[in-house]
Amino acid sequence: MKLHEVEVAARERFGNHALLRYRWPGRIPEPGQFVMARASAQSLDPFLPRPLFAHDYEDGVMSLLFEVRGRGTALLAEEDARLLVSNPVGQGFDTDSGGLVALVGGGVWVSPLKLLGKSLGRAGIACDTFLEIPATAPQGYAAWISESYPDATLVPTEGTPDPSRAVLDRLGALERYAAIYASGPAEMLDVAKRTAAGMVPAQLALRERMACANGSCYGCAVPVWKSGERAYARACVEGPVFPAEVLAW
Amino acid sequence: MKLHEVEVAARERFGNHALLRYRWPGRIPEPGQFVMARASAQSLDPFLPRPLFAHDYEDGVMSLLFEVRGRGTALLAEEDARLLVSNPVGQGFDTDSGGLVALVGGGVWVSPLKLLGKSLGRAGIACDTFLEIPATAPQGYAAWISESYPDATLVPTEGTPDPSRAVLDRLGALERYAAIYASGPAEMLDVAKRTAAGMVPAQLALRERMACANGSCYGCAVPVWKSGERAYARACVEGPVFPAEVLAW
Amino acid sequence: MVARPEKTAGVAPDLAVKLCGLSLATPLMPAAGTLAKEALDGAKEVYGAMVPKTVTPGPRAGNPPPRVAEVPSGMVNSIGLQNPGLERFLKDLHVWDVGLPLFVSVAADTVAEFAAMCERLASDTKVTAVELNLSCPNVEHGGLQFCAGPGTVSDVVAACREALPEKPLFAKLTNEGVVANAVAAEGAGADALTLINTIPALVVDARERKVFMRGGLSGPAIKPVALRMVYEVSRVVETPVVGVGGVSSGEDVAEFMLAGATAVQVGAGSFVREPREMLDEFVAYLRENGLRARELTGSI
Amino acid sequence: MVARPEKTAGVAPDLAVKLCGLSLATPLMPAAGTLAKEALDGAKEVYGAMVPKTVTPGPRAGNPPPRVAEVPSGMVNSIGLQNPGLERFLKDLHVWDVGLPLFVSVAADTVAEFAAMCERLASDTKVTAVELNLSCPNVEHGGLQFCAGPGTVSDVVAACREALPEKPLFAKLTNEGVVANAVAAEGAGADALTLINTIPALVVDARERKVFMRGGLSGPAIKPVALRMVYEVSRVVETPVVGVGGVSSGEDVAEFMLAGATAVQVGAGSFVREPREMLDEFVAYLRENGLRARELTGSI
Ligand SMILES: Cc1cc2nc3c(=O)[nH]c(=O)nc-3n(C[C@H](O)[C@H](O)[C@H](O)COP(=O)(O)OP(=O)(O)OC[C@H]3O[C@@H](n4cnc5c(N)ncnc54)[C@H](O)[C@@H]3O)c2cc1C
Ligand SMILES: Cc1cc2nc3c(=O)[nH]c(=O)nc-3n(C[C@H](O)[C@H](O)[C@H](O)COP(=O)(O)OP(=O)(O)OC[C@H]3O[C@@H](n4cnc5c(N)ncnc54)[C@H](O)[C@@H]3O)c2cc1C
Ligand SMILES: Cc1cc2nc3c(=O)[nH]c(=O)nc-3n(C[C@H](O)[C@H](O)[C@H](O)COP(=O)(O)O)c2cc1C
Ligand SMILES: Cc1cc2nc3c(=O)[nH]c(=O)nc-3n(C[C@H](O)[C@H](O)[C@H](O)COP(=O)(O)O)c2cc1C
Ligand code: FES
Ligand code: FES
Repeated sequence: MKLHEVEVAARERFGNHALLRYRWPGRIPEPGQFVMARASAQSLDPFLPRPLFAHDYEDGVMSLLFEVRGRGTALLAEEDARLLVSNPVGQGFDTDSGGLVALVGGGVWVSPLKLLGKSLGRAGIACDTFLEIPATAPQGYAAWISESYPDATLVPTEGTPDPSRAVLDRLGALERYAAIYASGPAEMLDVAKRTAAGMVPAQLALRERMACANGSCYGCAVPVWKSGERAYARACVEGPVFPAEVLAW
Repeated sequence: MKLHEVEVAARERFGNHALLRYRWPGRIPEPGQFVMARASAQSLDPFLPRPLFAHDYEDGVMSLLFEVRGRGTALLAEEDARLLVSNPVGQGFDTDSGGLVALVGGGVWVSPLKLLGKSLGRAGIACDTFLEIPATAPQGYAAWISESYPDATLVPTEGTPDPSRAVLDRLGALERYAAIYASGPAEMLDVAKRTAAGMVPAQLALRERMACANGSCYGCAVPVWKSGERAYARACVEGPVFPAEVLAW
Repeated sequence: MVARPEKTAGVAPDLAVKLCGLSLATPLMPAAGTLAKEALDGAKEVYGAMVPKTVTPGPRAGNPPPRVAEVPSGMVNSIGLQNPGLERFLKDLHVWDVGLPLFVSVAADTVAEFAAMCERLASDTKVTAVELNLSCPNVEHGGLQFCAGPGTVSDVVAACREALPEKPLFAKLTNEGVVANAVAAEGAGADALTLINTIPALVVDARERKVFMRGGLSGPAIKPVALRMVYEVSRVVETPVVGVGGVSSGEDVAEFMLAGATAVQVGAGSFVREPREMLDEFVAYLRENGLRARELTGSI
Repeated sequence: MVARPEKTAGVAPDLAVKLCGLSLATPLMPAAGTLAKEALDGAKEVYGAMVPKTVTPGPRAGNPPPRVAEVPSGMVNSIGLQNPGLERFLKDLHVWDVGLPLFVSVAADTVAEFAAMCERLASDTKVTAVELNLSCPNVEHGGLQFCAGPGTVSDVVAACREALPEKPLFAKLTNEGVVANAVAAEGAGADALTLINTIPALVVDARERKVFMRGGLSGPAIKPVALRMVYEVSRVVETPVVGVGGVSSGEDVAEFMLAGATAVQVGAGSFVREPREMLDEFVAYLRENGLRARELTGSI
């Protein structure tokens, strides 16, 4: 996989979230696509680059929004770290819905919804955005995240009977929407899939572990229905966004 | 091996030489001792720390003078790189000579002679310093190196019949010296050993490949004479400085 | 500077190598299972041959996720040979045709199935050569790998040799017992040996206190082991050796050839660096040393 | 917070493990050949047992340099068992006495020499147990390693067992054919198995175009392989397993124990990090998970 060294334009931290902007003269990302990123060309430890959604793109500046979890993301978030990224790749959201749509997100997984919202806006498609604010979110998180999503309805899960349903419940009558686009914790995606089933087309952004990110390794397997049979699709080339009904969970 | 993260006070480059100063509150180095150094605690790639001579020490500031060769030294020389170092270790020069001594060096291996010269000065031992300036040295090298060794006689090897002998030849009658301390290219050490044999005690600073630097791995083997027999000594604990006559080359 | 008429310094170094009578434009090829048809862009300019993912007689769904894990200087995979099966593969064979010799990697449950696949491939003109992936379980021998010992290696290679008399036949082995297995494969008629497959490994998830993955280790971590196998084997067999394991730079390619390899495959390394860059580095190495690629093989 | 009476969260976790009837204060010990008497400072506070470098019947000079090479996430060594020989070693044995059980690693050229060493060690009260380093060449079998197959493993372990009836006997094996060898060692009377020794490897110097070193690979690069061996073996034998290979953190220690190890040795990792830090990390891990060290063994 070809990685390009890019110039970091800004690096913001909020708790263990990092927002990284970089100059990107290359291919313009589609919403739901991702890049492979690493902090050093000199060291192959950590070995694999990390997959991260394209969060935003404007005038040649791309951004990534990610949580620092292990060593790879820690290195990416370090001040003064270099940045090497691939072209944006993968099948993103299909924005050809034809009506009002809902964007639902939670945690750091809200990342791709920014670009999606913009792209829908440009296409003149109206959308409602709902973002879960988990009970464990640090002080000030809601304010921080709504800087990136000024029009979003924030949905605190604190005190709700089933936090993984909180955002979906907030949508009200699902039939109002021509499509639901979800990118959140696994449980939320699960609820979205089940709730939308038969009512409204839903598209889910998945995060399988990846190695090659170009379809070569078959490492990012996602169980799907293919011609009525269960099979494994590759999240990096056939996803990471999948129509909910295709997913065989 | 315990490595301590230290604060880099200054970093200078001359061609592919680097001079690194850092605050060192720990054990004061003896001339000829070395430290193990690496640029990152996060990454174990490159795996091993790099052995480097203590070049200088003054008022809690240590310095290392090294050549960028492979990945480890390249990382150490990078601007803004962190620095982790061990205590100074090993058997350095025995300065108990009792008379005028000669310091001979060449290439980046001159490094430990700085601390040695200072230490001799403090002990009131007079010394002559001779540093080889190889034909391949970049423009300005002589000026740069004599900043660190203001009293040294610089010996250009350019045009000399046998460059590896140039410095030793310059010493004149070896009997004038109570001891010769050499730290230079392998060929120069070899010449020093042979030339001094039977005339004047010589001590040579060696650079065997190391892993543990505390005597554990037996990786830094140097052939020596022990009770009349050839055996392997460990350069990290029994050296890196050895009396020339002990070395079994 | 004195002219060095026999050397290639200055001009573009000669990258061509000969493998089993085939002329390969470069000694590089993808390792089986590490280059997909979606990623063939530019392959023609980098590789000397094309090696698709291992095919089995029928389609295989592969293992449930997780299938990949990162480890120090490498990765562990447990893909489970996901593939569409031989017939489908052959129907779509044109997608692999980028103008390079095509080495088809095959695996099967039994010796008879291996041989049947070879017979089928013998008659397909698009197929240049066959690589036997012997790191798959031998159903007739209690699930031990075909390359678990020289006996089974010999059986399967001999049967495939008979089924594929006219095309080069490669036997791909893993590190365990590699010398004995290599000798057996050669004795049974293999034209070349591909060394090595991934090394059995385990990844533990200490946080969740569970086995994260049993799979095969690949990447730079195994390079010293693979080099050793190539070195030892190439000293006892006559057949050429294709080296594979941890290649991630042009210098690595040179190391494998110096150790005894005629050609070199790139696997996990291609996920983290571009093979094109590795080839460029290899060219630079040849140029600096004034050598042709083929002069490296076994020259240490 | 709800009290967890059976767990150790909050208080210092219980690090003790039992190995062959011995109580070890911590499950950590140095891997043979990676801790010298010059570096014993603080060892008592970190390790549960002491393991000096392998001793042979007579003194050995070791191999000429270079003896160590760096490779991705690890190192290759070719030390050649430099040691002063058994008698000299025993004379200086007090230097190893830091108040920990002493496990003496031995190697020899023949079965009889192995047995003779064990007999000698049987009578020395400072010696707690003996570890047989079976990765050394068997002179009576054409220089193949003792652990090259279950036959020789069985022979040497049985002879040593007879010579050392009263002290724990450990058989240290390498990765090749490890399951069969482990079963053989157990059958012949080994009380515990130490897995694994370094993996055969080669380092090529491409610049100089020569073999830089044939030796053994160790360090984090081999961790997934060592974990797999510990896992597979501990599932088929009754005897405890001591895990070794690539440990460089407290989490690594936990991984080995989860995979089936009763105790864990640290080798190359101790050259690049402090074992004390690894123990601290291991303590933190136990605390976070509210576990005692001995509860980890084989619990996945
Ligand atoms: C298509 C895609 C898009 C993603 N986008 C984002 C994003 O925008 N923001 C964000 O915070 N995270 C995102 N992730 C998850 C992100 O890739 C992981 O959190 C990250 O790889 C963890 O690396 P680490 O070094 O922190 O952890 P480590 O534990 O050191 O990682 C070890 C290995 O496991 C993989 N891994 C670990 N956790 C995950 C995970 N949750 N998902 C996938 N791989 C994992 C790593 O990639 C690496 O190969 C995305 C994942 C995918 C597949
Ligand atoms: C006691 C001692 C003191 C030293 N002092 C100095 C000094 O003051 N200045 C200086 O420039 N160099 C010094 N060296 C040499 C220095 O350690 C090596 O140049 C350096 O380790 C090379 O690392 P690298 O990452 O550049 O090369 P790489 O090629 O990446 O190194 C790979 C491995 O080989 C080892 N290695 C490579 N070359 C050498 C070498 N020449 N000597 C020892 N090990 C080597 C490395 O330590 C590493 O383990 C000293 C060596 C020793 C043993
Ligand atoms: C994701 C992945 C899939 C693989 N699939 C196959 C395969 O289908 N057939 C095969 O013979 N080897 C397969 N291998 C092994 C490689 O071909 C190669 O032998 C091994 O990975 C060592 O080389 P490397 O370190 O360069 O990856 C696979 C390796 C990886 C990493
Ligand atoms: C420098 C060095 C010397 C070693 N010497 C011995 C030895 O004398 N006897 C032995 O049984 N193993 C020896 N080993 C192997 C280690 O004990 C251990 O089995 C192996 O290195 C894997 O562990 P590690 O990855 O933690 O180093 C040595 C390893 C190294 C790196
Ligand atoms: S990450 Fe390799 S196929 Fe998707
Ligand atoms: S470097 Fe390990 S003994 Fe000297």
